[in-house]
Parts: sequence; structure tokens; C-alpha cells
Amino acid sequence: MRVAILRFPGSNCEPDAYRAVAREGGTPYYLFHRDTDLQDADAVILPGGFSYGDYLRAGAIARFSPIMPAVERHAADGKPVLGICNGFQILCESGLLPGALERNAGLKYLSRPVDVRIERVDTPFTAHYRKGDVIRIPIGHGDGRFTAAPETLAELEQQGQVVLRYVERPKVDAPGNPNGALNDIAGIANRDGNVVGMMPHPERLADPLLGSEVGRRFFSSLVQWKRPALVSHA
Amino acid sequence: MSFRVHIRVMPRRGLLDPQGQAVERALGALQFAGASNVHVGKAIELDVAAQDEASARAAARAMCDKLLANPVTEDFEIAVEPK
Amino acid sequence: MSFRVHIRVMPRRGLLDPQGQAVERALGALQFAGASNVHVGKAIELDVAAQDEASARAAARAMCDKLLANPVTEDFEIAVEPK
Amino acid sequence: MTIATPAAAAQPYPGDPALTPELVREHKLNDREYAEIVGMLKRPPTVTELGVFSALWSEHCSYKHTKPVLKTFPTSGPQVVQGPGENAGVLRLPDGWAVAFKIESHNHPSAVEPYQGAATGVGGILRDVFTMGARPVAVLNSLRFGPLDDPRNRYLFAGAVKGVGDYGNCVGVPTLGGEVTFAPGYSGNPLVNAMCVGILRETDLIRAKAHGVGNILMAVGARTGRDGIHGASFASEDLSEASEARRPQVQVGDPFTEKLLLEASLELITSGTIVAIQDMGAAGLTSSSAEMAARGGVGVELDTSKVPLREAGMTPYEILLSESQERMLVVVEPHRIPEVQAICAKWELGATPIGRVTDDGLFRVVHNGITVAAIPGQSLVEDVPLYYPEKAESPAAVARRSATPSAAPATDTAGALLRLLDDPTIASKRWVFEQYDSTVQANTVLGPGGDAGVLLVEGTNFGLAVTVDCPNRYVALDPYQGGMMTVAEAARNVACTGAVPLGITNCLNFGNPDRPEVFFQFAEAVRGMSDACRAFGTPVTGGNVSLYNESPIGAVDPTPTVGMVGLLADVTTRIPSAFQRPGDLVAILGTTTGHLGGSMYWWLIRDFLGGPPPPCDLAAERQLQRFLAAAAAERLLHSAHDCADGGLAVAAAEACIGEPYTSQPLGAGIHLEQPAGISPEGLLYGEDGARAVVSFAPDDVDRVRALARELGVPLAVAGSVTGPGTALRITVGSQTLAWETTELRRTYLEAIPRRMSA
Ligand SMILES: Nc1ncnc2c1ncn2[C@@H]1O[C@H](COP(=O)(O)OP(=O)(O)O)[C@@H](O)[C@H]1O
Ligand SMILES: [Mg+2]
Repeated sequence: MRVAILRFPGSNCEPDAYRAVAREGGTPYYLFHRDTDLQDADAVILPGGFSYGDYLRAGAIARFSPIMPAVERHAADGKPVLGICNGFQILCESGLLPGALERNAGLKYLSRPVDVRIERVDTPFTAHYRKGDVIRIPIGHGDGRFTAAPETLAELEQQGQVVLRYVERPKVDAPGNPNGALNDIAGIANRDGNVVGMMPHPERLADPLLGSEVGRRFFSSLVQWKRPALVSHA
Repeated sequence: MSFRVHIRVMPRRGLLDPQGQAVERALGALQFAGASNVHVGKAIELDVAAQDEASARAAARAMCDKLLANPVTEDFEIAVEPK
Repeated sequence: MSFRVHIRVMPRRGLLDPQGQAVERALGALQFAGASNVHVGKAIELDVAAQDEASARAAARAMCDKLLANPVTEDFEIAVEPK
Repeated sequence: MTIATPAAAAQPYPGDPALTPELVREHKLNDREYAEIVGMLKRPPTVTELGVFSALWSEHCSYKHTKPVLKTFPTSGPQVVQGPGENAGVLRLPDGWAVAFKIESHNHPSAVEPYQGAATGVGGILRDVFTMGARPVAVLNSLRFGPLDDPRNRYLFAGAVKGVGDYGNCVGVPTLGGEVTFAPGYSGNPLVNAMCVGILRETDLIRAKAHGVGNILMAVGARTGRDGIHGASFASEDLSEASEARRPQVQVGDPFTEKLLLEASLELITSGTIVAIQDMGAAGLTSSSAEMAARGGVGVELDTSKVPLREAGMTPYEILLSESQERMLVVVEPHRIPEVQAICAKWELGATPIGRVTDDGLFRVVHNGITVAAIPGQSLVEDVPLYYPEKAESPAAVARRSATPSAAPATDTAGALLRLLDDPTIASKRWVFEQYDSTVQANTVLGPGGDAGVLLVEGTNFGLAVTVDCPNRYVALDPYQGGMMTVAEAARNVACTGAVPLGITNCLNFGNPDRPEVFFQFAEAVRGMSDACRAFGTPVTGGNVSLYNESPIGAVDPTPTVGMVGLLADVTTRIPSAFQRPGDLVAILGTTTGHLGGSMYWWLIRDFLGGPPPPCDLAAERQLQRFLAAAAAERLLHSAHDCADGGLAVAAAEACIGEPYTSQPLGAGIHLEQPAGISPEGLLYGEDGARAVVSFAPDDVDRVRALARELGVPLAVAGSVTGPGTALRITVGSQTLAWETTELRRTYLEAIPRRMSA
């Protein structure tokens, strides 16, 4: 599985995604924002970081990078695209995913663990989890409050496009939803389920040496992903 | 000709504006009792070279549509003055 | 009476404005060739209850001095309109 | 008297003001220094030269008051690859790896503009590390402010924390630790120290030494504006209203450009394209070029009219002294300029030739063809007049150390624990470190909140433990003991994770050295630190001095902050600080004498800040460090937490409290023997050093005891960990004190957020 990992000026989690893919036996490689060809990628990851310093709005400038038209075509072909954190923000800005990621309700950057429930297991990134699994992985963001117009939100729920939701464990002394995201949304997919964006960072807990590797299955799912046979919608 | 363009990008009415709320609370705490309905957005200023005011304004609108404002969550206003 | 107050808080001239620079470069890359001298600051809107326009303005200035603008790095402008 | 011929000619730049005694004084150069300058040049300096001397001969750049004392630090050891004198120190790690690390202050800029001051402090220390060829893998920060009931202090605290966070987060380097202390002495003069740790292959190490006559100097990165002109001399004066008025243009940080500069610099270094690289930090282009030339024993010629500017009409004086951030000076062989430019262009950065290496030993500056400065380069950097200030301990300090509290002993021994946990200096710093990305780079094994941060060195299975510490109260009461204790506490924190302490960097924050009591503190603290470093085998690899930390209300507490790194041969053996499992046994390591002098307990509960601080027993500390490393290697311990502020009771409470994200804190039942002559307060809240609270499986008790005996560490098995939501019970003699751990946790977690939302 060839996995293109995009580097925008200011990306800083691309080595983390690279390692996570390589560990599961995939073939990661970097592409630069100025590239225009995905070089036969089977999947694309837009990593975390601060593309263009997050100046103006997170992801707003990166979405115009020369590489993005190729990503749009790849997505339109139904192939897997994952945006993590800043990558999620770029996907929303570019319209590949609906909604927007706004300043955290607490107005502060937040680096902490969150508990998220896997709501969908038929995406290329979550197939190795069981529906309802709750995993604890880190977030690190200042702009992670998922927002969408009421109609969009209703549609996301109806279509089952919510992939990850923040949950609160009993008797903890911190809110389960760290940023005020509507409907506790931590990650969503597009209609076809091939494009996924998420605020938490599974790639940061994917190495046995770190003491927890609960994030690994996002990458093992991807590396072993087989595209389902096309079902005609006609 | 060159125009100075002032753009105000504000959170869309009805959406949560935590920053506006925080400022409103802080103003209250500082005893600025008369302040209410506070919203915080972005101010962008730039020079635009254009034939006339109308085209400077049109250019600024295009910039907002494309880049400067997020159509999902923000509204914008443009003011143009000759330099 | 109540006034609608618009405040623009901008990075002080001469200080580095990385955000303005990034936006200027992005506009250039998007072929908005005519844009230059871009600066990005904060826009704040609020209602102020006051006797008259002058005291609304004075209140807004006090808010800027105390809270809304950083006296070391930012300058502000105030516009007041009756509601 | 004969008129000597000038060493080299230089002319005023058109528009320069006349050289007057007032102008000389405004440049913070005294008569003696001015005479030395004239003697060195054999003519009066130009105004540009005056600016250059002012910057390089500031305390900040020249260490003119402190050099002789700093020379007494132990700096060698088998692990030292690079000691003091470079941008950062470097220690050897296994398998060809090395660690570069350094700490630096940004106190004065942060007092004026906390957000930008702290942000640019982080930016500067990152550059110090990546200019060595190391990739930054961790930052730490040490912060000190006046009490949080003052809104100005809250503003400074909030701004500095946001500045540290925004910068490091954007560059993508995890913040793995730090400390925050609040005390009245820091009102008006906060301390903001930032540390960076980087990893490199030892063979990729590059030193900031210009060589090769004819090689080209290039400016890489951001354009030069009028930011922070005279920042170095500004850092070398008391904070007064006058300095408030003449404060330089604030330096604004741009972490986005820093990230590009980081990638470009590492690519320039590892590709072998460049000869040397140094960041333009304090005193900008002047110090970077003059210091690189002096280290290489060559001259330099700069053409300031070639420097890319952000603002039109800057004079050579302004260009030389600008402290615009995110700039590098690079030395390149002429034929490689295109390669350098290509690498920089890839990272969207400019790279502009602005000068060359010469053979005449001069620091020469030309602007539009006019030579505006020509100074013997070696002398400029090395012949700064040294000062040997007087030192004498103030009688008030002696009296404070020998005093005891006059208020009656407290009656509510149990309630004291809640008071201590609610004090912002002891309370959880989660409000702070959750604003810092602590997991980016995917190597974080132990994040902030414990004793030291631990990270995996990528591509290996070993880890580094990192910490910054300074028990400033102790240093104020007894600078020698306090100096030792600073190193001991850092080492203890590192050791509690199971790591072996390797070496230190330090940031010496003191008041005005011309006052004998301040210089006494300085010299004694350094002596104490040196003794501890020698005893632990942890050499000093570099550091930074920040003097003149005084505000209208007086000097700050002497604060010699220590940054330490330690090695965990197998990162999976790391020990967390909080209890992990109900049923585990709890033991106390070390000797408890009930020493309350200098304690937080006396200060908060008995309203008395004084007495002798706990004496530092270096041998006992060393034995404790050895025990913890050995026990970790055998995977014997489930938790280890040192006793520091607030003593045993606070350490035990913190071990119960753990993280807010676990469902309910654990409890513990602990029994303390009460030897004759020791009060319950002393047992619970005394701050004797060389102690830790550990937990382990009951099955391992014999092995733990044997190891402690073998290594000479006193160990008392004192109780056990109890289940979630149970109380912390401590029996002292016949008296049992009990606390609801949910209440302890709430108090500890809420102390800072509650004050910050006031
Ligand atoms: N400014 C800070 N930045 C990051 N982490 C911090 C900061 N202040 C405190 N911490 C974290 O909280 C832990 C506990 O702080 P402190 O009580 O000062 O510890 P100790 O006494 O063990 O040095 C530190 O080891 C560190 O991990
Ligand atoms: Mg500790």
C-alpha cells in the first residue's frame, strides 16, 4: 500500500504518520506541497502541524497548494484520504469534508488525552476496530471545535458520517469533549466514507515502546484496506 | 490607482463566539457595565491597485470569497478608500 | 442611548506582522496581483450604552487601553455609530 | 606623548549623531571601558562602533562580571562531546547518538511583553540547538512570577505561558517539562527561562567557527527590521521606569518561519553544504559574526547595505544591532552559494551574501562603500574588561537563616495539606502544560506532570529524561546549600524516572552584581552547584547568565535554574511518579529528620519564610540516584516520586492524585514512625532532601529491600496503595490523619485555574 504523506510548509507531524504507516508494513513516502502528482498513491495522509503558521485560519492557505487538485481527484475516485488535526482542517477548508474547525471553546490550545468512541468501522482507517470501542489518544490543537450549519450537522448524523466522538468516562475530573465540538464530533467522513478527518492523533500512540499503541489500528486498517467492489448507485 | 481596503471578517450571527463572550465577561469584570453584544473577528487591511473604487471592491470581495473569510462560519464587510 | 462601536486593533507599524505577510504571499499566489501592504488584526464590535457619542467613544478608548489592545504592540481605531 | 596611528580607519555614517560623553553613557559604557576602546582602536570610535562595543561588552554578551566565577564549573567527563562556549553543549549517548541542550533566559523582554518575550525566548533556544546540527526533540520552561492575586502577575503569567506554547507548538517540538514558582520577589521582574534538547548523530556535529579566508557570510531567514535594537544592553540593566520608556521595539516571533529555518538549517548541515552556522540572537548580526570570527581566529567584513531589510532607510548601526528573530548567519565556500540558495528556496527562505571571511583579523563593516567600523576582532570579543565585584553576605540574610517562626505552631495538621496543595507553587501545573503540545513527534513516554519528562530517542530503544529545577527559596536562604540542592533536585527528578543523570546546563538569574550581597549569592550558588556536579559526575555543558533582575521592589530571589538530561538505557523501564496499582506496597527512601527550615510549611502555615534550608547530603543523593536507576533496570518499581516542596505529605498526596483522566484518585495507608524529638509537622511537611516515595508489588519487597541495603539507601516499607476513591491515611505515632483523595485532587487541580478565572 503506497501512502503519500503530504508536507506543507509548517507541517510537523509528517514523520509521525510516516513511522506509523511503515510500522504496519505500508510504503509511506513524502510529497511536497509544490508537487502536482501523487505518484501512484493508494492513499493520502494530510498530517498535523501548522501549515502556513495557521495564520488567518488553520488550513486556509494550505488548501490552495499545487498538490491539492491531485488530492481532490484521488478522493473523487473513492480512494482513501486521511486528515489528522491540521490535515482535517485543510480538508474542511478545501470542501472535501463539510463543516469547519473553530477556536476551542476554552480559547486555549489543548494538549491532553481524550477518550473517543469509534462510531464507524467501514472506513479504510477504522476497519480494525470494533464499533463502540473507546480508545484514549492525545489531542494537541487550538482550533478543533467542529462546527457546521444545522442542516449539515443533521445530515452528517443521518448519513452516519461521524467516525469518532468524544466520550466522557465516569468520575474523571475533566470534560470528555475538550473543545466544545458540536455533537461531540472528533472525526467525520465524507458521504462515501473514503475521506476521513479527525482531530486526535492516533499516530502518537502507535509505538510499543511508548507504553500504549491503541492508535495503531488506524494504520493497520489502512495498510490492509481492500477497496470494496464497486456497487452501482444507478 | 491604489486604494486602501479595510475588511472586517466576523463570526456569523447565531454561531457560538466564545472569544466575544470572553471579552464581554472581561469587560464586565473591569466594570465597563455598558458593554454588550460583543463580537470578535478579524480586521484585514491592504492596498489594492485597481482602475477605480468599484473594481477595488470587487477584487476585495473575490479575496474574501476565496481566502479571507470562511463561508461556513464567517461574514465579511468591505470598506474602500482612495489612498 | 446605545451605540454600536467598531474597534480595529492592528499590529503596530514597524513590528513584524507574520500573519499579514503570510496572507500577502497567499494572495499573491492566488493571482491577486494588486494586493500589497497587508496587515491582519482584530475587529471587535460591541454595543455601548452611553449618554452621547463622545462618551461612548471615551468608554471604548478606555476599554482598548485596559483590555482590548496591547499597548506595547498594537494600535487601535474606534468608530461609533448610533444604533 | 606621541599620537599612535589608528589600528584601522573608519568613518562616521552620514547622519550619525556626534560622539559625546552622553552618547557613550547611553550606550552603557563606563569611562574605563571607553578608554579601553580608544586604546584598542587608537582613535575615538565611530557611532557604529560604539553600538558594536555596547552590545558585545554588555553583560549579556560578554559575561564581564561572571567569567572568572563560571570558570570554576566542572565541565569535563567522558560523556562530554562539547562543553561550554558553543551555541549548546553536547553529551554522548549510546550507538553514535548525542544530545545537545541549552537553557536561556528571556526575562527582560517578558517583563515588557510576556507573550512575545516568552515566544522569542523559545525561538532563540531552539536555534541554539539546531545550529549544532541537532534536531530539537523537547523544550522545557522555567517560569517565575509574583503572586497571582495581582492582576498584572496574572497577565504576565498567562501571556508567557501562551507565548511558550504557541511557539513550541507551531514548530512542532514537544514541551516535556518545566516548573512554575510564585513569590513576591518576582513581581515586576518575572523570570522566563527556556530550555531545548536536541538529538544528533555525533558525526553531524557542527561548530560555529568561521574559517577559510575568502569564504562568504550569508544571511538566511527573516528580513531585518528595527526590532529589539539594544536588546542585549537592555537585558543588562535593572527594570526601572526609565527602561520602560526607552524599551526597544518589541521582537515579534514567527514560529512558522522558525520551522522552515529549522528544516533548512538541518538540511544545510547534514548535506555538508556549509562551513559554519550561528543564529543571530542577542546583538544580532554583530555578535554572531564577531563571535564566529573570533572562534575561527579570522577577520570578517560585512556589507550591511546587502542585508535584506524589512524597513527602508535603516542605518548600518541599526542593521548591526537589530534583534529581528528567525535569522541565521551561515559561512559558505563561494562555489556552494547556489546550493545553499536552492536549499533555502525549497524552504521558502532567502539566503543572501552579506560579507566574507578576511585575513586581517578585523571586524570591518562597510555600508554603501563607506567603512563605518573597523575593530580588531579578537580584542572586540575577548578583551572586554573584567570585573571582580565584591561579595559579602547581607546581615539580613544571615539573620533570616538563623530565625525561627514566632507564630504559634499550627493546630490543624491535616488541614495544612490542603493549604499546601492549594498554593500555586505546589499545585498542579496542568493549566500550564496542557497549553503545550507534549506528544508531537510521537516519542513522548512520560509527559509533563511527573518528576521529569521522558522521551524515546527515535530509532533506538533508549530514552532521555529531562527536567528543569531551582528551589529558589533555599538559594535565597543559603546560596551554597541551595546551589547544591538545585542540582540535587534536578538529579533526583531525573532519577525518579529510572534514568541516570548525565549532565546539566544552567541559567543563572540574579540581581545587580555590583551589590556585594548579590554577588555573594552568585558566587556561592555556583560553588554549591559545582560541588554537586562533581559529586554526581554530571558536568556543566553550558548555560546563560541573566543579571540585573531587579525591579523597584528589589532583587529577585537568586535563581540558578538547572536543566538536566539523564539516560534510560531501556526506555520501557521508565517509572511514572503516581501510584499505579491498589495493593502495591509503599516505601519511603532516605532519611527524614523533620527539617522545617526554609519549608513551604513554615511559609504558608506559619507565615514565616526563613530558617536554614535543608542541608544537602550529596552522598545520600548519589546513593538514592543509584538505587532508583538500579531498581528501574530490574523493573522493580511501579512508581517513584521525590519529596520536595511540602515534604512527604505532599509527595504522597501527589502520588495518589495522579492524572485527572483516571477515574478517581487512588488512596494509600501509610504509617510513619515518630522518632523522639521530631514533630508530626516535621515528619509530614519537612523538606529533607534525598528522599522519595516509591511503590512496588508485594512480591518484590525482599528484592527491593536487598537492593536498598546493597546501595546504602535507608528504606522504610510504610504501607500500601488502596483502591480508587479511598482516602489517604497517614499514621504518625498514635495519631491518624485522613484525607479524601477526591478532595485532594480537586484542590490540587483547581488552585491555578480558579485564580486565573478570577
Ligand atoms: N512550566 C511548565 N511547563 C511544563 N511542565 C511543567 C511546568 N511546570 C510544571 N510542569 C510539570 O509539572 C511537574 C511538577 O512540577 P513541580 O511540582 O515543580 O515538580 P518537581 O518539584 O518534581 O520539580 C514538573 O515536573 C513538570 O512535568
Ligand atoms: Mg519532583
